[in-house]
Amino acid sequence: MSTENDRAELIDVRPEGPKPDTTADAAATPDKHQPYEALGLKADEYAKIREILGRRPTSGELAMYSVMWSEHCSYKSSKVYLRQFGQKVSPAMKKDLMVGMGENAGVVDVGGGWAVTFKVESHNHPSYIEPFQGAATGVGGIVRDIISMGARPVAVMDQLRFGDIDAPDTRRVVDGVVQGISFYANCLGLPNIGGETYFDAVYQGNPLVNALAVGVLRHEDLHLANAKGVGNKVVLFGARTGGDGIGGASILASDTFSSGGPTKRPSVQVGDPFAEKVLIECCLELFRDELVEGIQDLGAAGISCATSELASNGDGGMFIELDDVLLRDPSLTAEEILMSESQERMMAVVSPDKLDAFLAVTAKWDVETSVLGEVTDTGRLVINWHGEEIVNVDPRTVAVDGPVYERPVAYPSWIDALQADTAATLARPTDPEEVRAQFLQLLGSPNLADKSWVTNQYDTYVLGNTALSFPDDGGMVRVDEESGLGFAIATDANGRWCQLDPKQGARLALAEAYRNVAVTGAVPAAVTDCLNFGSPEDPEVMWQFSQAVEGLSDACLELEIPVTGGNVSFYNQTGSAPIHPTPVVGVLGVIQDVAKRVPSGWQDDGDNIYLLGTTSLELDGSAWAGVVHDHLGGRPPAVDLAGEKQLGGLLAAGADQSLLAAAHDLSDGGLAQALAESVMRFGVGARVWLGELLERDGLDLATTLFSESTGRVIVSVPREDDVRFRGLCEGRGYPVARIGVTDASSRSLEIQDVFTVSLDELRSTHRGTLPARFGATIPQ
Amino acid sequence: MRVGVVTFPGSLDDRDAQRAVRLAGGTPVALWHGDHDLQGVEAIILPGGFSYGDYLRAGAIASLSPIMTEVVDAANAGMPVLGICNGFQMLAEARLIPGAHTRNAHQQFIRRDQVLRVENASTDWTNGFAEGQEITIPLKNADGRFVADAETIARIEGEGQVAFRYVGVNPNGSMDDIAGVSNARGNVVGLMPHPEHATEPGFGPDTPDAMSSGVDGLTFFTSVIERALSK
Amino acid sequence: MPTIVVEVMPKAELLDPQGKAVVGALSRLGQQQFTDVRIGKRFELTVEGEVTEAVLADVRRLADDVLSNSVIEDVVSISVLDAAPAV
Amino acid sequence: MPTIVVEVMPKAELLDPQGKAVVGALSRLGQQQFTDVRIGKRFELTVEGEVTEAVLADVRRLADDVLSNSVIEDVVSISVLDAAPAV
Ligand SMILES: Nc1ncnc2c1ncn2[C@@H]1O[C@H](COP(=O)(O)OP(=O)(O)O)[C@@H](O)[C@H]1O
Ligand SMILES: [Mg+2]
Repeated sequence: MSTENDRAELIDVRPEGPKPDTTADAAATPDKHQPYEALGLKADEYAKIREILGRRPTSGELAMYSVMWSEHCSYKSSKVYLRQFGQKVSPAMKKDLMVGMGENAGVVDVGGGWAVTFKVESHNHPSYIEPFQGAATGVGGIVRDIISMGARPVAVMDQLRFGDIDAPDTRRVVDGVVQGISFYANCLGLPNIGGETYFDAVYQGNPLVNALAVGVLRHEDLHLANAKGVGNKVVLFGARTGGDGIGGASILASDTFSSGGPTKRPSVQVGDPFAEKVLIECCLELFRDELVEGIQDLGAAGISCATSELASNGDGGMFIELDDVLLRDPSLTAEEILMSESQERMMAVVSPDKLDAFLAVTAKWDVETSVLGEVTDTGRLVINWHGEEIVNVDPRTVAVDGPVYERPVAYPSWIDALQADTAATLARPTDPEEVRAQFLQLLGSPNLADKSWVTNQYDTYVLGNTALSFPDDGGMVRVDEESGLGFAIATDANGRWCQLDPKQGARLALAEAYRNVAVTGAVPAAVTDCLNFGSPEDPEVMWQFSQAVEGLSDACLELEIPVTGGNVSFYNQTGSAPIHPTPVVGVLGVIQDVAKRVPSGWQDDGDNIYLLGTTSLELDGSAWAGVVHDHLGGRPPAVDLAGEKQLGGLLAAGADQSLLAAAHDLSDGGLAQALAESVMRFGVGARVWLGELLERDGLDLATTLFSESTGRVIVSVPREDDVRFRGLCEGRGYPVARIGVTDASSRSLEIQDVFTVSLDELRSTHRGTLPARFGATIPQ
Repeated sequence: MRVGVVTFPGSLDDRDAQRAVRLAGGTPVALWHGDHDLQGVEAIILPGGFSYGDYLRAGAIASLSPIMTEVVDAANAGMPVLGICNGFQMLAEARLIPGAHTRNAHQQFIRRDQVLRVENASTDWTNGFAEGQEITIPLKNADGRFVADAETIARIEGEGQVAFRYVGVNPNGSMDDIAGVSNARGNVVGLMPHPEHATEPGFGPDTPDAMSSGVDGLTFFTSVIERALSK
Repeated sequence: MPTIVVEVMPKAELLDPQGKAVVGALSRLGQQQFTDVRIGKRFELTVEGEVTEAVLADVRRLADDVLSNSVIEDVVSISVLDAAPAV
Repeated sequence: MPTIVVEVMPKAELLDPQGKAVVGALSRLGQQQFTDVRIGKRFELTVEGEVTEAVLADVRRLADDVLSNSVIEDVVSISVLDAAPAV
């Protein structure tokens, strides 16, 4: 279950006026007109509800079905594809998986009795309407998923896509989103350990704000959210229920933007990170003292979702007295209470003999609590309001057995022409001066420029366990202070490549995230994803989606790392123009001792610099083609997953034997960008020669510098470890070439016979871009 | 030495402060904001975070907490008290040190490794430093701009109550580049940067020697412990 | 120079976490008579010259477009300072 | 239920960076007639029961001790809502 609700649309969900519409009324007035369309339900879906119930739904039931059967909650368009993640698994992939897909978040055994849970989720549409609150509540929602597994949240990440950096509205969105994430996560005391920031006009009216949270737990602390044990109490605790976000989940995620209409309730939600911080500590204490059977977070579809999901996952029945919900606004109707998406709420199932102890803990934390009802064995979810029955449904029909669609799929009419338009024929510079100019143009371009304008607003230090964060390739956190056991996470998605070929693009996203984890010294272990696409009702978008899922699931099988959970966000489009398919892929890796971590930049003088992997002419969809030629066409680079695995093994061994002083993967901007970033990381310069490479790979200078071939990493190796490192490479048969040596005193990047750029010029070019648009910040 | 670390609702760096006390050789004691009990500790740390969400004014609501009565009494009786970031804000709100904090001049939350100059190396929390020594301590705050009226500034400057000053960059617009302040007696010290984040090799700020190896913050905690032992 | 006061409050339907925290603090101080607190903003704009109808029209527009965020806030009052209630 | 409004402004001697940023934004929008903007807070306290002199006395004290910090702020007005100026 996720928390996105997607549109600014405001609706009045009081179809029946203040008097509740009871199940008796529903039986008595079978033909009464119901506004199912305004709630986002299609005629056949409404008919299906009537068939399930054997009568018309009450307005409360209609509210519940409409939110729970929305695209966002039911995954009705994506379900048939997402199954592949569960099907394409080998025994090796299941070995360390304690909880797989389908729960609030997947859980991975990382050894030593420890487990890690992580998940990425979208909050795209709300973040366009009200960037600060939208992004803030996005963080809040994903963190609650992590808590509900019994884990302590330990880090967050954010994956952001904005419109053109120079478009008039971009600053509003960037400012609000970054401050919202900063405010909420900093206030929760969670270090931000990495993310992505991209600008592209395709995201203009539809920015992507994805948030990832990670939690840590001992094996014995694992909890699943379900309502087992007849007679157990159902308890709502946390913030009071108010009129925010009503209708969000379904209306908002179901249809395209329509402007205006009379407004009754605002659909934005206001986050209160302080309340959530207290809720985290309170939940952890409840788990620790074994006072709960299970805890479910309230996100999209609020109480409708929590009650129906808890009941479905348990003994099948639940009775709720809705009058006992503590309200912020007493004028709310029953339907509004059922749909409200007020933040910072949780629902627990508590055994009656533990209720007093439970209430003592919530009182200690000043968390308001009310007992709503109990678990039954009737197989029905029954909800009363003012003494009358307003809901009586089989909870599985609400939460589990929603509609499933096989939407029409069509091969995009435009894609052959796009793929035929290769970047290989674009003019490539040969003159060293021109190469230098293009190198700097790329370095300062919005997507390759320094992101510290963003990341300086995020706390990385809190909790004292952050071993790596920006600008390194992956974030790394220590889990066990005794042994140094830790995890690393990186996320990636290249929308341009996915536009050219969504299947290959998804494979590439996985390969890059995998490599970004491997360069830190960690061993990749599991995957989460957030699939951001246009409208599923557009057959060409549906084709892109099907291709991406197929590509990602196949690639996970090849790399033997399971998808443990994720999120789908559809309807990311403005009018009929969808965004580039943007499947954000996050890879989690494990490292036995974070002391052996490898940073992305050069640290010491006189280390040898090696390039692992080979380069081919792969400029299609590259940053070079986009920035220098404003070109997008052709086919994305090839990806050799067996090779990536081999490379990952080599890096893990190199890190474990402490042979690597630095390792940085090559991605956007190719070798040139990676070299520049390695210099800038700690301010240690280098001399680099490319002659041997040009000859070996048979390429020209510009291609060698700017091509985005995969499977490549530059590493620096202390002289004294040189022989052992070369031996390691030979033993593993991975292509390697020595391309330079670090030179601390030079304070510059010298590419012999091509150009020299001083550290100062590199930094000023790289750092100036975002502050020039969004306001100066403190120099770093 | 038993050093109390008070946890308020919304405290975030309380565990880090406890770890720092341990690394310095002391015994951390967790204190709860709602109690009236200092559990016999010999020094107190008010840790960083966003107590009560920093709503109203940073540190304001926490400064009204039950335990603050005891903290104020203990401070006035000479017990060493260190307020870090949010704790600094609480000390100011509780009037244990002069001045107040407002929103950063540039309006944003900022995190950076900050160079500080030790201006007063005689307080309970700074006696392990040399006067004029430059140290690097992580800074992270949104409401870190230290302000006071001209008279107060003149007084604390004149009486050596400015404990730390920002060097190179003033990250929040604080008056006179003031990063940390003590009371007249020198047992109560507040500062915006976070010394507890520069106490463990591998998790501190970068130094010219190696990444994340900065441990300049450890001296705050050893200062108070060693002075207590030498008494 | 004259001062125009613009007052902006969070929308009544939306959660006001700040206000909530203050109600809690007041009640812990024994002040239970306050059932709700909401915290908004007060802008004081100093105007060069006279406060004409045109200036007021400008302020009304700016109050909606710049000083407040209509998604989450309402402009509750615009007044010229002299007309403000006394302390 | 009656509402008491407490208004707090940053002290005039202190720089108000947020206000300064708004002056800048207004002037970029071509609104140069505003020479200064200062941003303070407006508290709306909902009171259970009648607003007696005793309640007002409580509010005055809380305004000074809790709702504002006299090092940086002044309480500029306390009023009962009905007496507030109209929009
Ligand atoms: N929005 C963000 N939040 C946190 N970290 C970010 C964000 N955007 C970029 N970063 C960090 O900045 C660094 C550079 O980003 P990027 O060039 O996209 O990395 P890569 O090419 O390795 O995927 C990385 O450490 C990344 O985690
Ligand atoms: Mg990378």
